[in-house]
Amino acid sequence: MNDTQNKLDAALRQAVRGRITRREFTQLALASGVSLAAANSMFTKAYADEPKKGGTLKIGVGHGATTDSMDPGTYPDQFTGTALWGTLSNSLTEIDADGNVVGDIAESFEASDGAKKWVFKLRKGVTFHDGRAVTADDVVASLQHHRGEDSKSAAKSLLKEIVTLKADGDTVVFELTGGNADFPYTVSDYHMPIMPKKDDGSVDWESGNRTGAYKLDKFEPGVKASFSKNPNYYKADRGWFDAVEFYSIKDVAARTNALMSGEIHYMDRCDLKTLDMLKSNPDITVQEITGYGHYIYVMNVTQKPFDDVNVRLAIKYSINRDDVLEKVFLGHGTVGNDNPIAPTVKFAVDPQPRHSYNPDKAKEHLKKAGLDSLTFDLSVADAAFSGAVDSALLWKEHAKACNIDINVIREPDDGYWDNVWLKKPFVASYWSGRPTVDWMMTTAYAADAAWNDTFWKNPRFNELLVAARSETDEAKRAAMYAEMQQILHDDGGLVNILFNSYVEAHAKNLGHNKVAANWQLDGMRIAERWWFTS
Amino acid sequence: MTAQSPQLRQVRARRSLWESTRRTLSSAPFSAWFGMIVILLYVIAAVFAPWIAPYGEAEIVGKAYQPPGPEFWFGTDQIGRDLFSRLIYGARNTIGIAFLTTLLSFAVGGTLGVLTALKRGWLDQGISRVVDAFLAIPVLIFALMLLAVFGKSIVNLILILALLDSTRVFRLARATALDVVVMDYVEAAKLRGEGMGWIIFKEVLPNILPPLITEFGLRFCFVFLTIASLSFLGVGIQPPTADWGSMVAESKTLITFPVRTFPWIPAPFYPALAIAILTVAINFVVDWFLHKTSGLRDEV
Amino acid sequence: MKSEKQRVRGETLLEIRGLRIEGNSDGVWHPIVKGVDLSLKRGEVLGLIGESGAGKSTIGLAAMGFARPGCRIIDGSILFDGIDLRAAGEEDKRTLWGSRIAYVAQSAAAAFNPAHKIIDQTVETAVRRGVMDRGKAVADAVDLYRRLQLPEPAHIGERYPHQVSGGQLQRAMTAMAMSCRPDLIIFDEPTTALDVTTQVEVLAAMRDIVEQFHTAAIYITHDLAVVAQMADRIMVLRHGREVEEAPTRVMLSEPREDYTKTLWAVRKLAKPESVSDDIVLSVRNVDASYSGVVKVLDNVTVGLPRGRTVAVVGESGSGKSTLARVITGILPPSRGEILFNGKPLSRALNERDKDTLRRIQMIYQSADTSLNPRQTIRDIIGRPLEFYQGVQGAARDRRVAELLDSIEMDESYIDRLPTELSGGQKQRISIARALAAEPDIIICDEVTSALDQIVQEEILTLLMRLQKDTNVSYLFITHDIATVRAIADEIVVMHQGKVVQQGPKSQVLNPPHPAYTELLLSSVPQMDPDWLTNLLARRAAGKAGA
Amino acid sequence: MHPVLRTVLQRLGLGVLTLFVVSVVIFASLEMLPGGFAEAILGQGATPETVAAFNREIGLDRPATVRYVEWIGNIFRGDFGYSYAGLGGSIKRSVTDLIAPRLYNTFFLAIMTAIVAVPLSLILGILAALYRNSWYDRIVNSVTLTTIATPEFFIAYLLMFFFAIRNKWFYSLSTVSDTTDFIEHIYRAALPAITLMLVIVAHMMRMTRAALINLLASPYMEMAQLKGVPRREAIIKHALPNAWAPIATVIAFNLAYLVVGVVVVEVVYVYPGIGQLMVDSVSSRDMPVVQACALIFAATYIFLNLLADIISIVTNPRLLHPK
Repeated sequence: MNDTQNKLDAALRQAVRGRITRREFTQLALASGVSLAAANSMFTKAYADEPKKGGTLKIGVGHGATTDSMDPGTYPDQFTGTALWGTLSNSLTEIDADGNVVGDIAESFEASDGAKKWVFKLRKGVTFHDGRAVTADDVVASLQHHRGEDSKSAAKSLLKEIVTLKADGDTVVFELTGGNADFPYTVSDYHMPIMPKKDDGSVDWESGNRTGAYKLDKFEPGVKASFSKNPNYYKADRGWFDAVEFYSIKDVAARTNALMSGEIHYMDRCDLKTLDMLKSNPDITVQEITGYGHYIYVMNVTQKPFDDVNVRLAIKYSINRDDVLEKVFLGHGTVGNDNPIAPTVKFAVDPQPRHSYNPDKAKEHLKKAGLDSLTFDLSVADAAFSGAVDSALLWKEHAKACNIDINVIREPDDGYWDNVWLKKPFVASYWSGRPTVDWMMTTAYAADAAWNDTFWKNPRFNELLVAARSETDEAKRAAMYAEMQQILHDDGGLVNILFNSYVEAHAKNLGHNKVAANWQLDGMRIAERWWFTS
Repeated sequence: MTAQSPQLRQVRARRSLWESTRRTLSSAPFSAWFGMIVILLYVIAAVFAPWIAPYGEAEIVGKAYQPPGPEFWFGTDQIGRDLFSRLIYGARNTIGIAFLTTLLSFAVGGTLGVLTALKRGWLDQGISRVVDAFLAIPVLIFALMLLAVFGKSIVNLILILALLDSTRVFRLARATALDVVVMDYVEAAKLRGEGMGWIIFKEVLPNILPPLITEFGLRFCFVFLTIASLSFLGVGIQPPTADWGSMVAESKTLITFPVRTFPWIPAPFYPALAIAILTVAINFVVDWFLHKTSGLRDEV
Repeated sequence: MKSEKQRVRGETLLEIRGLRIEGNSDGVWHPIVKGVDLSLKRGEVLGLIGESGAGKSTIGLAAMGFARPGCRIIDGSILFDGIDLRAAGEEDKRTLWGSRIAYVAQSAAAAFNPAHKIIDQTVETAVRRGVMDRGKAVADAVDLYRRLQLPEPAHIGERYPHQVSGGQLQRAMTAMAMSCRPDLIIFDEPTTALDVTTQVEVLAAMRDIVEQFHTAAIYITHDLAVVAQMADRIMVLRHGREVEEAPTRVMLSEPREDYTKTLWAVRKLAKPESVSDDIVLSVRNVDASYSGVVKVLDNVTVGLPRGRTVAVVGESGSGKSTLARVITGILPPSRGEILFNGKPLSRALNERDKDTLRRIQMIYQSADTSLNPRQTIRDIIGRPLEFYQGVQGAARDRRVAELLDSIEMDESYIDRLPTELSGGQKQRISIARALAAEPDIIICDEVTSALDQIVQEEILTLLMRLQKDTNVSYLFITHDIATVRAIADEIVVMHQGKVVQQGPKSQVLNPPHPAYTELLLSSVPQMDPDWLTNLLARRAAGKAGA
Repeated sequence: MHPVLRTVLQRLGLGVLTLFVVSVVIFASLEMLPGGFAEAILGQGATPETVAAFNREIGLDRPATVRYVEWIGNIFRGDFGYSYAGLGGSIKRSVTDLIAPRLYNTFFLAIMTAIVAVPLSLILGILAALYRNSWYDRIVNSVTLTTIATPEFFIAYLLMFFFAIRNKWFYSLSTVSDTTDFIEHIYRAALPAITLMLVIVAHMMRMTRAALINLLASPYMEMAQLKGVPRREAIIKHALPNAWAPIATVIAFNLAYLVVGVVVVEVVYVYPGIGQLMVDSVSSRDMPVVQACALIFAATYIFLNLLADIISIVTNPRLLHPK
């Protein structure tokens, strides 16, 4: 997406909303080197894309279980995420299509004291579906739900940096253990919708009375969730549909069929094998977004032989990522470079030298490590990410040329995350990614991170991490983050195969603006962002 | 029938084993012949897979979904493996696994069935209750759980399916054995003071073989259907091992794409066809076998 | 009676010429009936007699124009009342069957459909044919039941087949056959499955009803004495050919063919009795019961002398087979004891040691069920050898050959399966199996009753010879008095679990008898056409007298 | 006591025993499964604290035996307990509420299928026995064989392709809820029903045929023929009444299958049946739900077999009217 293009898009959006005239747009377009014909067609197309009210959006999601519950602390995946959060609820902030954090329930937010103190000013006139206005107390209660001894929330560790949070008029004030310039990102998480406070001080997560663009009509766990328009939603330009229905369709074939037979308008996680055939269907658009999610193999750097950085490098050079992408993922994704930060994330860099398949380098590093050949076990299961096993098998082939013998062990899918991940020395792992460098690094690569699955502790890296948090000067931060990514790339224990794409398909008659990359289904907020063009 | 002349008996008496088999075969109907030939071909394919198959089992030899041609007879699958080769190896794995499973289930279920039929009493009661319980639990889901518990290795798959199948075999073996254990020759053996082993394997088993063999044929087919369903639910035989059931499940999404996007038969149809044909073949043979062993003669 | 019958001879009803029938086994056709001529006049009863495999049933069915599955009529003509049954289509035949030609099967128990009441099955044809409406048909059936002396004729039809005895079923089936007053009835060994005492009643009933409605009948049996009572004419068949044909009396008084003569040779077979006090096995005051409720054996005491034969006689249900089970230990007695060679014998089978087991052997009624169809002769006879004496391999085979020789069978049979042998041969094999154990006692449970008479004779003589050679003792369980005469030294008469009478053969067989023995003995058909008539007369007189 | 009654009571007794064994087996295998409810729910997000918190709340921190005894105790009080999911909140999800709608759907589908399948297979079977070795027989045989021989989901997808995608006659999604009205429900469940029908008709039809043909050799069938009973009538009036027992058994088996064995079809058509529920609950280790499902399945199986036994008794005079 280059600059002019962005400008034009912006202008277009203005134009179709009538804020600028068609002529003005055309001139702008010509000025930026677009032919008149092109400009016109762009305009007409854009006009067709103009949001329209109405219709019932039906979405088929490949997740959802009968055990799903309204408790946002336990939202496990896209189904609960998109339906019960993105459609039903709002958090304090949200991530926009370009990956920037913007206010949602909070109108604005500002840091002080080296980003240790954060004040979020709540938006006026935001009401719950029952009409009650959202107060600071509600926000506090909602976040408290994830903290404390008995919290079962998956977001618990995200918020453990909070020392105090208190309501102050129409603002909520956070005191953090250390500075964190990205804190607003943290509270955009889908586990943290704002919910009404009960009299007993706890929060009412059961009723589904939230603030979102749609009200909950019916939630049948593992089957279906249906919503209807919230007439007094506070975002004027969001929430176009009259009703939205989510179906949990775990079988990808069934999902595809439902889309083709027109019973749903949108499906996530297309079957890559048959994508070409799906594309050939005239009424269906396939959209592919490179997200933050990445498929990695992580080694425990505290254990032999992985405690030797040269061994690690040899391993990193021993895999042909392009081949894996081509064969296992049929080209859907972007090859990784042992850097967990997706290119689309702010401050992302591409550390050099790129770790691409290079047997000679691999051997060279082995020699440096005082070895002429290397053998190790690699524990994998498709539970980590589908394709983990095949990728490992391919890698085994590649590595042979590097005198590296990988002994691929297939682990059971069930309980993979409990019995293998963080337990076996070298395992397959998956990160759905985080919208900021800090968040990602804090979650998985900081020395004290709860999920430091490489057991990697790098002093320099950690001090940079802390420093960068409180650093408010963008340029300086950029530099720090660049260095951190470089260190991790050179020294870390992760082998990042690729950033996976969200491959999703939808009926041609759905309209939308730029699609967000932070989560599937347009950042999980498809219901309020998309519309029917006809 | 009282009407059977001594001559007739003489002829039968003088007939050698080979001749009688030849006669039996010559009297076999077309369907039975068809069945036997098909089975034979499958077995050959299974045994000599590595020599017959042009490419390796998991070898990626081309682009995905190449149409059939001189190079790839049945085309290639989703990641460019030769379908024909996979089918051949599939025969080996599928039939091999199904055979082992069925054999095991019959060894266990059959023996127990006859034993309980002979012994009756508390042993019978106990085993029957457990078997009832196992029968009352949905096979698929139970298999799912057990596979999750013990891990999805092929060995476990065989053991678990065999265990679950053996309950049904037990039922049949016991029922049929009950008719045999009342025979005088069993009593004679008891009077002689024979041990259980002899009575089960020498006196009873040979006489309940026909129904058991029939059941064997059918169970055998059900095994790979079960495996197919398990693969469909994500725990069957794991890739890249070629097994018809899993092959169908793997490329299931292709089934529902309009055939026009394929100028050839969609990939999943080959293994499905392979399964179907074999099952039909086995059933033809079994039907004929049943017909021969049952007293019934068709009007001539 | 017969004399009256002479008069009612009418025109020919059934005419069979040059009948040839083939049977199929494993896709090969073998001749079963090889050109038989036969003709039958209205109201006449023809007796077909011959051993099993003579093709008599096949001919009987062919007389209806019917061939069993696996059989086919290849040549000859069958004219029933002018209708060519070979040319007739299925439909035409079907209209004849049941209404004009009826069939009475050997085992009524099997031939009645277990799922329907007797009355429904009796009237089925009559109602379908529209001979009469159901009400009339039922009334008529009840009348037939009465004529056939069925108990409570008005209600017996309401029962299901399994609820009435074999003899009653056999008569009910006769009623069924009569329901449309057919011109011809085929009786296919109708009394073979019955006890002698029951047989008498059934025979009488059938004979009378046939006479009353003056129906022609073909009466198929292997028992000359029986057919003598029923038939006006007798045709002897062998291997699908006619041996000879003659009016009953002629046939009985001066049979021409040797084969016919041999047919009642068995009757002549008689062993001089010899008593002995050397008791090898003695059963003392034994009670036994299955459920523990009903006593099947009630205070039974029997002694078996060494090298002698004790015959246990009684009808089915008399407990004679139970006695065998008690002695072999399969059914432990609830009271009393059994002494074997003077020493008490353990009650239960599993408590007896190998040697004891060896010394007591058993031969069963039906060789079909007592020989494992999946084992070769070598294994069947060889097993006891290796099991008891531990004889192995070549030695064993040699011994098996000897045994085969001793039962007068060629050793070429050694690799045959039982299914490849004739009934007599099978029974010989079971004898050899028993002998292989070199026992002191052999219990013979109805060993000859399933066999043809000639074969019976062979087996009995064999047994007697073996007894001479090995000095083995037989406990011979049978219901057939002729057999008893042939083989026994002593006789035990049993009835309802009790011993009615026992003693040396001469004493038991000769009057005075206890009532039951009398009944039993008198019920045995004699080679005299008037036997049945006279017997009934005597009994009637007896009743009147009493 | 009348034999039917005796059998019923006896079987019911055994049934209860069986149910008990089933519950033990299921519980044991659940205990053996790696990971627990918390891990299953939180997946990668599980941290020791959160897992601990979960287990405290659900009571998984107590020994298995204690939990089992407690559970079975509640069962005898008719209380199936609550799903582990959402236990924390004020709205607990009782297992009965969770299962009831699913069970309804499952039975709906099963009954809908059976109503067509059972008579159909009987008729086909009888005809096949009547005209055995005719062309009709051969064709029906081969067709049914192929349907047996094809994986269910394969049939399902084919039907879906032809009747929902190529021609949009039916829905490919059979998602129904308690708000769906009866007719709609039938329409939605049509494809799954047809799929199942194809699978079970084959079995039942073949058994009917076999059972009848077995009887053709029996003497009373020959007798019927010699009494001049036409072939068709002989088979229906004389053979069929004696064939009910085996037929009933196989029908019972297949009907049970309709309830317990349809998870694959449910997945393909996204039909919210109880099989799906059980699979989900197994993968999330939701013990109370799994147990309840298992018991329901077992009970169905037992009940249907009992029914089959009763049928074979009442159709057999020997048992119905003992001497």
